[in-house]
Amino acid sequence: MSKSYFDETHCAFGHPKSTFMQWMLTVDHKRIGIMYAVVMFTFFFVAVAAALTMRFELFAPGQQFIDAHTFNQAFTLHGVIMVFLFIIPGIPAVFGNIVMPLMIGAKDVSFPRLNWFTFWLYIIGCIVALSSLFNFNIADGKLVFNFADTGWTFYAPYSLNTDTNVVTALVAAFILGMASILTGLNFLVTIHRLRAPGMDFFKMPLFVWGIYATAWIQLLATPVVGITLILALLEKYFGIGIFDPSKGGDPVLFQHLFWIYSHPAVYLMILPAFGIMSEIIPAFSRREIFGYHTIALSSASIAGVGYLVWGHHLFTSGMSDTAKTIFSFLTFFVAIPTGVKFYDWVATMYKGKIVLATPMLWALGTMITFAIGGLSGVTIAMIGADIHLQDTYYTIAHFHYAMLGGVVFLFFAGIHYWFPLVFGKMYNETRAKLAFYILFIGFNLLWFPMFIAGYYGMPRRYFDYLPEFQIYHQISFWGAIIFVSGLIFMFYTLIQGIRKGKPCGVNPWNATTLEWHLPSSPPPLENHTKVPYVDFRPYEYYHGQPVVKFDENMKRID
Amino acid sequence: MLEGFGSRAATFTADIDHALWINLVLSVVLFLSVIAPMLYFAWKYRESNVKDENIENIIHHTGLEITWTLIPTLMLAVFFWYGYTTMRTLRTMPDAASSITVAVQGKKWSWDYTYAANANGFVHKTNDLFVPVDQNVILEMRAPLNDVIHSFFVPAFRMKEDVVPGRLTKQWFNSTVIGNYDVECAEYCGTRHSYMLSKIHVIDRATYDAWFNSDAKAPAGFEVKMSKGQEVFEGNGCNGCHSVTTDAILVGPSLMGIGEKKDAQYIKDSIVTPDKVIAPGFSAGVMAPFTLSDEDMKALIGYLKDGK
Amino acid sequence: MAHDSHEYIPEIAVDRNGNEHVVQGWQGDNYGGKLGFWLFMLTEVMMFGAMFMVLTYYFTLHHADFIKASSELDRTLGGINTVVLLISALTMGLGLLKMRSGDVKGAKLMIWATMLLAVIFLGVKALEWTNDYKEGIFLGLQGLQSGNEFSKPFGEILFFGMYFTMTGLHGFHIIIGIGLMLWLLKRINSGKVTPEHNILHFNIALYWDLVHLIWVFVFPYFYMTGAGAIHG
Amino acid sequence: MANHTTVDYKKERGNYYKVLFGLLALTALTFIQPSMFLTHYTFGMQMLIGTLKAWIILMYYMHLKGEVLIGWTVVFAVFLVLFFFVIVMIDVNNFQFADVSHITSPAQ
Ligand code: HEA
Ligand code: HEA
Ligand code: HEC
Ligand code: CUA
Ligand SMILES: [Cu+2]
Repeated sequence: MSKSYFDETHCAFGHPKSTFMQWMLTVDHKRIGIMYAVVMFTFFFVAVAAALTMRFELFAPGQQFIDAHTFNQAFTLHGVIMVFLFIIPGIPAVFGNIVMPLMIGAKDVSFPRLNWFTFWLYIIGCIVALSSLFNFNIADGKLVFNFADTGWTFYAPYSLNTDTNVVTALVAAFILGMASILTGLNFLVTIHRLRAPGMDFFKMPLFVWGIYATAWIQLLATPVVGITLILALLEKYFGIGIFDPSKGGDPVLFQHLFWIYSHPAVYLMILPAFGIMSEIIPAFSRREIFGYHTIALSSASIAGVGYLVWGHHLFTSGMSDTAKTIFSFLTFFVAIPTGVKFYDWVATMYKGKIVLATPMLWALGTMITFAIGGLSGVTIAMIGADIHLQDTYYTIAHFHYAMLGGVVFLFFAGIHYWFPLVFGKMYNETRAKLAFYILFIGFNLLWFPMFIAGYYGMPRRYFDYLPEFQIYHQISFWGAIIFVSGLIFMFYTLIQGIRKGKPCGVNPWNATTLEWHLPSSPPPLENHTKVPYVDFRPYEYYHGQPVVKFDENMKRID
Repeated sequence: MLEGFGSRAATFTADIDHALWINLVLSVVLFLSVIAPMLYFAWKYRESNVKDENIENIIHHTGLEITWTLIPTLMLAVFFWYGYTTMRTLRTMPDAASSITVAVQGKKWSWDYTYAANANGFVHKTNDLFVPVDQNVILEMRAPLNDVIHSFFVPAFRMKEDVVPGRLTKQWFNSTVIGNYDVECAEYCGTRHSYMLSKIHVIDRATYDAWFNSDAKAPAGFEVKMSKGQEVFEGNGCNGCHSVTTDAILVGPSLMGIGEKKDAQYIKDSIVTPDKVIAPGFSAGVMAPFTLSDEDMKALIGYLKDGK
Repeated sequence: MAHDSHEYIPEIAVDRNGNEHVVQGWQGDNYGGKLGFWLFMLTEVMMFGAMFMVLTYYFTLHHADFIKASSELDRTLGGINTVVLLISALTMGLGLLKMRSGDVKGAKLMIWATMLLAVIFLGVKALEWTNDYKEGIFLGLQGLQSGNEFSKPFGEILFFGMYFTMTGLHGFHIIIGIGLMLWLLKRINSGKVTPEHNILHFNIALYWDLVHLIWVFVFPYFYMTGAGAIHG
Repeated sequence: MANHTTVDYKKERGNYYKVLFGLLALTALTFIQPSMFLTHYTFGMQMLIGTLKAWIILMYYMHLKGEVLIGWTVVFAVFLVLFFFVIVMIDVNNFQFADVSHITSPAQ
């Protein structure tokens, strides 16, 4: 291949000699993806720590070891980090970056330097978020913990009244939102422009479909929350009045604006995760996926309908009953395409050859947990039921089943699936499977009791609770302990895999999609040696073996 | 379980439980329709059980696809219908003429209730809600303009609605079972959100009428001996932020022994214009100014000074 | 985008029948650059769309107040600004035409003209806000505060709250536009933007049209809604 | 529409002036409408004229004419905003207890 800009320096600018600077300035999509993973993972543990703090505090009624105000800051910190720093960038930023271009046979994303910029914008957002943790008191030179105590939803007027660092948190969320928009923009253009010749939309792997649908949400929903945060800041500093009831402002309007983004955001989290599921199920059933078109189009319709249902978070907010009815009605329409996906996945297993490797275990486990999460979502989409369950632990259980049991579990599935691709090595499968079982048991023990507690009337964001609810909190507590142990074990196994894992070749799973047809593993700088011509479906198997094969110049040889 | 949770205390409680029950049964069916075949296939087609030649690449089956789109859709229609009808029941206010209407105020961090004037023109103000059994009750809920959103949640009745500054929101109920029911604040409202509790006491008609037409503080059987000062203190929700009996800091400083440290004028100023002098370690703007009648103020200061 | 010194040579993919297909690389993908910029502009549409939604929310609640408040705005100055922006969109467009037809010098002239008009727009805006301030209409002044003797009705407070927010943010976009044009001139001078490689110029022209487009709705919504009120 | 092909400046310029003229005419219409016609529907008329202007700008100044992909993305975004509008307007038009809420009837 001829020399290109990319060979000389794959950095945003300059020709740095040191490896460190080469990483910091890199525009290579794979490296950027890995850096996202490292940063997210670090924050993620901060949020886990906050979660554990809450579980310890809630072990018994009354105050244990932190006070109410700190508790409120803890769940805000937990929610903000989990949502804005971890799960929203999450799968798109990590796997969207690392594997999406590989899957479509591209050399990089459309705007590599924008990608670099976006990553650093994300870092700036993280730093601003961190800076909102503390107040520096000049008088006595002390750092005071003063993180926002509003909950991740920042509802006005509370967020405008509290004297914690809400402003910095809002700015951080805004910057992170910008990063998310730019990621989506970059991916949209990449998917439209850089697909290998011959690969039309219905020859793309389903993960790419997931990323594509997600990118539209990132692009078109995030600006709404951006402007909402700006309006909140203007309200706070200039008193424009629109959220201030004493000037005629309506606090419910804030909730509309917030959820116009934040509801689509939950599909932004789950769609790429579903994409991972759609990759893993056929690969480990050793057969072609059932209903490719319906899965692809259901991603698009979940994204589309998902824009129109935000009001199900406002069923008890004082919103009009007419609007409640419309929103409830529309909400159910999201469940239908999701159901179609689930049935398609199960049908894919029919008459296949099910290899229960670690990624497949995670995928099947997630089918169970996300089905519970999704079906409980359907429960609270019933208005009458939600009037009772809104803002109780039932909701908390619902969304942890969906986000942790759906998105994060599939993230883990993806980590185990693409681990050999990224590192060229394999982790210890026995241990990884053990970690799965520990996590799966811990998870259900941690969250299932909350459905019951919620039904019995345990409100969320409660520092203290009536003694009737103690038993549920205690079961949860032990679940959390098991869960976090499993988590540590899993990461230990993975890190051992990076350090000491056995080399495993380029396609250890016998998978079909293009990212498994690289010349080497870890993948070289400019990905495939040559761009292949794609006139085949993404999951073609024959008698359990991938149909499509390439030689070292990416010429078909089957 | 909270007191009275299982007694289906309000007229609509059973409807909502019924809706949830239907939802649960159908959800289990839907859950199994996915998970049962999944587990079965994972076992039946396990690696060691399948020869490569026997793998079949079935990628399409119109009949099945229509089935698993239509049947769940029908079930969802059922869910919607039950959600919608229960919502109508909860949200259709009964005829005001045949109901008791109580004004509810939710503020950081207490609930208070104001009744319509009785025959003598006396207006009851309470911190617990007393209502007669088998009676439609309408709650007209407000929050002060400079306050935040709260939510009036009665788990035993399965009802909840936010209390929004600047808006008026309403709820209604009709309890058929005598008892005491917990009220919780379900919308996050700050530090003492989890202590923003109250009770609904459903009592028999005669006791209620006797109380309502009197100027007694509470119906027979619910009297609490309280000095006038303590009443003012708790009636205004001061106890939401200040403890007088312990040195705990709730939101504001503990007021235990404040009488020895400060004079009456200071205390009065701290109540009428709290932001004038800020107690060290606290910030302005948290405590809102209170306007009290002279008589109440005197009683309150007396209470803070010597606990009576 | 790529340094121009490393010209990108497109790859060729060969299918099974030996036919050759040109591969689209990320380098020098003009259409991709344009698509990307359009997508970016859609985010602006969503932002202003959300603000218009807020505005309409309160318009519905306070119809009469909004019309009254609107009739208090200075329609002449607003109208002048509308025409100024209109002409600036023309100069911007002509600039791009000149660039594409090879007349770099003419293009630069047109960009300067556009910038001049942008500054005039801001000047008029500043004048207008000053007048508002003198009449007691400004964020933070008593009229837009609640609970005092000068307080305006809710509808007017909210109208003006959004008026300053939206025209302010629009003005902010104008300022950014000026910055972008300065940068563009620099790129033209250093030969990075040429009649052949004009995607930057093209996108900035698009941006300017978008800023104009937003004004096309901001103007009638705020200034003209109450126009009939005077004539009955 | 590839934008690196050279263009005939003189020819294209004519179009730009035509568009400018149309926009100016519509602006004039904006000003006379409130006192001339359909005066009871000023707001609606103004928005209609605005939409017309926006259409012209999009099609000619922003070269959307003939752009299939970009055109559809724009349509999609605009529809989305319109959907938000419709739903939120349904809500606010059914504002509950408006006659006794402070923000809608301040006397309360
Ligand atoms: C990844 C995140 C995620 C996902 C995917 C979902 C998915 C869904 N959510 Fe959830 N939700 C959240 C995250 C998520 N949610 C969060 C974070 C909150 C709370 C935020 C806060 O207040 O802090 C929330 C809150 C929330 C509420 C408001 C609760 C309240 O505050 O009172 C509602 C109400 O309707 C709801 C509904 C739904 C529905 C109907 C789905 C559907 O998309 C689910 C579809 C899935 C299935 C149906 C299961 C799988 C399908 C089958 C097994 C096939 C057969 C079944 C059928 C066809 C029915 N969610
Ligand atoms: C992604 C979202 C996410 C995740 C994973 C979690 C995980 C956990 N959460 Fe959750 N939680 C929220 C999002 C999430 N939470 C939100 C939005 C709220 C609402 C906040 C509010 O009210 O404002 C909430 C609220 C909330 C509450 C309720 C507080 C209250 O209302 O009083 C509690 C209580 O126990 C809790 C506990 C936990 C626990 C014990 C975990 C544990 O399971 C944590 C263990 C951690 C993991 C399982 C994650 C593992 C993932 C990785 C290690 C990533 C690796 C990354 C890379 C390799 C890149 N959370
Ligand atoms: C929203 C919470 C809140 C409520 C309700 C509240 N206070 Fe306070 N109060 C505070 C805070 C915070 C301070 C400390 C800041 C200050 O001095 O203003 C304070 C300070 C005080 C002080 C001064 C204490 C000192 O040591 O200087 C007194 C006295 C007091 N409050 C009395 C009352 C009374 C009486 C009521 C009820 C009528 C009341 N407060 C209601 C939060 C509250
Ligand atoms: Cu009041 Cu929570
Ligand atoms: Cu939602």
